[in-house]
Amino acid sequence: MNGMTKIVKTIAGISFPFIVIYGLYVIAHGHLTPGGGFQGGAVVASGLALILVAYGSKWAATKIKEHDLSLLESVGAIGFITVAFFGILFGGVFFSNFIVGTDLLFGGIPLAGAADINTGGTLPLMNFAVGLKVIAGLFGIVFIMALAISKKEESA
Amino acid sequence: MIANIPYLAVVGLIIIGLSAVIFKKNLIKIIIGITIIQSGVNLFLITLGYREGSTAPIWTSSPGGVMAFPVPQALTLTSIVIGVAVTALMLSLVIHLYRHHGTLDVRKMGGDDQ
Amino acid sequence: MNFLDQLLSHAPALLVAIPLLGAFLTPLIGRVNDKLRNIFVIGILGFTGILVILLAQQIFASGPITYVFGSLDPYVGKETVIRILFEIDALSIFMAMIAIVLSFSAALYSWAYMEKNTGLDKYYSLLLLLTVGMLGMVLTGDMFNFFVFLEITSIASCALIAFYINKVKSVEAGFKYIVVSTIGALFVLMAIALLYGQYDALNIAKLADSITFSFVDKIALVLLIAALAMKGGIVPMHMWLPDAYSRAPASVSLILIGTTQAGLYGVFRVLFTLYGNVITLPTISMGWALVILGLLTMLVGVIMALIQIDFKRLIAYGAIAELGYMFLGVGTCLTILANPDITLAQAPFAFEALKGGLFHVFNDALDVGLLFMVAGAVYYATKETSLNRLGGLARNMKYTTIFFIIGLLAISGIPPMNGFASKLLIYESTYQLNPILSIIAILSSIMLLAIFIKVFHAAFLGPKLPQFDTVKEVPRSMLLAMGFIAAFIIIFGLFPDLIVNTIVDPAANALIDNAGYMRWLIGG
Amino acid sequence: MNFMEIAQTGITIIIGAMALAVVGIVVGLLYKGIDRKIAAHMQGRIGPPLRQPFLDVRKLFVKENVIPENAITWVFNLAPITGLVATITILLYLPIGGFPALLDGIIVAKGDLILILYLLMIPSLAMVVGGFASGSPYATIGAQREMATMIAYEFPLAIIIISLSWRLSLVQGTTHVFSLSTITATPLWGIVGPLGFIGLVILLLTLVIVTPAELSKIPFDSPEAETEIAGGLLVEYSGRNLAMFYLTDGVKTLVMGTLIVALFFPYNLSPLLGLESYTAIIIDILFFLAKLFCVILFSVTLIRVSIARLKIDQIVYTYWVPLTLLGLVGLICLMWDQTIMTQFGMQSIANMLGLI
Repeated sequence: MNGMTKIVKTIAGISFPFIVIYGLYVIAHGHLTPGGGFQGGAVVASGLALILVAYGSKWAATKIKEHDLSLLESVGAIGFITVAFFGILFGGVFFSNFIVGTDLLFGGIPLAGAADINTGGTLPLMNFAVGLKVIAGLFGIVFIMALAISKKEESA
Repeated sequence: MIANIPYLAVVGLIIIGLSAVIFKKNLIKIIIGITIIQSGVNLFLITLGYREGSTAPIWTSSPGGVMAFPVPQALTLTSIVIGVAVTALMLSLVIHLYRHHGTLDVRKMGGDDQ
Repeated sequence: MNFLDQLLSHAPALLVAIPLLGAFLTPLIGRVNDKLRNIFVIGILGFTGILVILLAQQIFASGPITYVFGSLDPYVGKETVIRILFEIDALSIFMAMIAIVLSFSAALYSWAYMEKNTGLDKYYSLLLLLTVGMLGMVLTGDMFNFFVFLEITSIASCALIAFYINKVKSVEAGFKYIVVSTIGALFVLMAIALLYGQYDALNIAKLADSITFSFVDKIALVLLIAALAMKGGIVPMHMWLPDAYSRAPASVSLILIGTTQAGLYGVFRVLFTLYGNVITLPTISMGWALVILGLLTMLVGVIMALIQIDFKRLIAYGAIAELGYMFLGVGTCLTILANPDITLAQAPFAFEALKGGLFHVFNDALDVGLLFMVAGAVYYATKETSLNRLGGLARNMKYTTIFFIIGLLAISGIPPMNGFASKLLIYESTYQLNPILSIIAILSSIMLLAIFIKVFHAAFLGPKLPQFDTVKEVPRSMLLAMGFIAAFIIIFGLFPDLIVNTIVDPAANALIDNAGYMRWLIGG
Repeated sequence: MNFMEIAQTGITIIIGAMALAVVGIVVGLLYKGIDRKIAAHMQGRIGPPLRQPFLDVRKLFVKENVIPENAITWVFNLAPITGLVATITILLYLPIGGFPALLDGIIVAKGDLILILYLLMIPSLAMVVGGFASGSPYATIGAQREMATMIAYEFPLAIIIISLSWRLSLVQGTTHVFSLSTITATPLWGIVGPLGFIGLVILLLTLVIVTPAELSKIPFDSPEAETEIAGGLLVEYSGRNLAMFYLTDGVKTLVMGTLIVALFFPYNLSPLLGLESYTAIIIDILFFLAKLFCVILFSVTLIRVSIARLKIDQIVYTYWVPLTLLGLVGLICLMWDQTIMTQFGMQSIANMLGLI
């Protein structure tokens, strides 16, 4: 799949940072507002997909490799499950939210009426892990499908 | 009556989806049918958790008053995530089938195998 | 508290968490070395197996365990139960044993069987994910969680069925499977939503406590049973099963047996536990429905197996026929349980039937699993699955032939193999419900024998074929995996009483002991 | 059970098994001789002497054991010994001569009838596998026919066994209804009503007709069919292997006869005559041998002399349709006997029919 016209490329280039920032915002505020790792990750991945479509899969294939994405995905998943395992070590139960109520980052206890980012305990950490996994996973799916289609075009 | 409209929509969506799965011969349309059923079920879950005049279930920024049930929303989100994975998987299989047969029509995918 | 106690107290979570962690670590380790990755996967599954055995010991000794995720207390406030929890009774751990035995031997078998394929990192990841899904399905105590694990199983097994991505038939089988199982899973979700909407709970025990068998509950019951029986491959909904089993790699077919049985577990759990309190209300119709579905499954499986010429497809239909026995046994028990005029104590045969049905779940997994591995070995050695073109392999593949004979005797219920032990329990109890049931069961078992003798003749005996002159015995890891399962078969066959008393009896008791399952609700 | 007891039980089983094997082989061969003699007389011949089967076996054992080039050696040699061992194993579960079975209460406490049903298949199975393994087309055809016959006759056999046990389970106070010791202890003839009696006769008739097929005797011997496929299954077998099949056949005849006796005629003469100790044992054994003789005479010898061989499709038809129906009629008679007779009693039926 080749890239599209210059207009599309430019517009995609301009809007891409905004999409990514918005997606990262959704991930980071997952424990405060609607959204979270999956939703934010999907937003970021769609931004990446926009670039992919605009610049073409051939160009993208020079920039990124398939197994890098799967590595990233694995890292996200391992991060998620490691946080859950830390629950056993520090909180006594799998998935236990051991950070809430401590002085660590995100350790604050939420109060009604005031959105405080420094709350949520392990939830933001898990959101980051899931976000990473979803970004890599969803973009990976789109990327591989695009590669598959471009191979088809070549052979045809 | 007006409160029942979402449920009617659920039934409608599921029936549309099922009939697409059963009667359509195009693989992509079958997948679309499945996603329509999925939407129907998700809509059902969301509707279950809604209370009249309620706000989004975010404790820290609630203006007060009733909130919708958060659990069905969480369930719906999970089900959407699963739906994405399933759809992606089905589409990737369809890509392979298309590459082999050159068509998406199940009637034209003749079996040469025993 | 020493390390072992610590380990054991977290075992319910670890059973799912460790294979999950392993699944994500596998691609990373696969980058280092292929052999290391194989050892890692086998090690992970072996460790999980040890955990299952340790946990089983504890459960058989002291009753069901609940493990709450994220907190020590399942309650939020006084009434609400929204936390995810694992509720493990003897039946769950019984099914978990089956799942882990199958996955472990599949991993062992894959070492040599899949060696020449590419994309093995993904293969092993999916294998572990599938194990996670099966274990999660049987261990969970939460309906929605059950749905999630059901979907994990569907997705992983679909990807594994279509693993030979360049073979179009595999892809078609995978597509068929995913379409059918997704619609089934959506039915399950719909039923869960219906139940949740009425009782404001997702926990199985909590739901079972408050269920009233309203009209909506009936709809939910039908949706659940239809969807889960479909996952289990019961006859009117069995069309995906032969394709999936025969097109997947042999090691995957082995685990797929575990997935179908996790579906059957769902059926049993829904009927006996979720609707356990109202089991007398639907009169005897549900039990008879199971019995008739069982008979139908047996007959259709056997008759379709008769006309197959593809080795693995034939075994797949044989597996369908075997599924009927489980439904027959369990259905007989349900018929008596649901009959308000007879108590279980007055009809001891019902409990025997239940034990037979559950024991057969394990035996079927072993027998059909062994046969699939043999079919895989034949394919590995000859690159051929059509029975019309095979022949005379007993000369070159002695061990495989012996394993096939063991599997053949076991699946058709010939003493002294394990299939006989469980089928005997079924024959000797179902005849009291109606003599015809046992007669049909015996008949289809004998038909199975004839079918597999035919296969034995076609594949292993008969004249020497020139194209198979150079065929060699399969590598050691495959023989080891087959021997592992065959050892189980023979041990179960020689000491059936031991197995029934230590494993099956607690599982059957747990299935009908509804109050025991819900004990934690009232705090005890 | 301590170690000594286990050892004692073990030794009892081993010695008993060996003794039973010898007895089974001797009696089996003896009845083969009798069978041949009677058949010869019925055809107006003198026939071989009674010890002829023993001579045959002795001769076969000293002959060379030829293995065809096409055969799969290890399967080919394994089949005869498996068949013989399985047949002798059945003897351990059967009450021979009015005594309880050797393994009663030691290994399997219950359910041995279905075990016997399955064990009976193993000799046929061994023959089938041996036939397939010998690589000869005649043997292959014979093996296929044997498979078809086997499936065909198992259905009526299963009906008979399930019906008897089902009826027995309705009798008050019986447990382990599949156990042969229970069946011999409570003969059904005296328990059932008139309709049930008819049912039992029908079931007995069915079992008598199943027996020649189980033993592959004329008219159901198309798997062997000397005239068309030259001995079929056994065509490639010779020497020791053939002798073992020969012995298997003899023991199996004994097994089937004993099974019929145990299921339908489990009576002993000694309680009737008031005998005790050794005389009772001797009388019981003689009476058992006499019963066995009658059963074998009617179910094997008479049938095989008087009827010509059926074709394989006729055999399958015979068992699948008429005999299955006959068995089901017997079952229905037993069932109706239970419901009609207990609900209405003889009196009301006679009223219904207008006899009174």
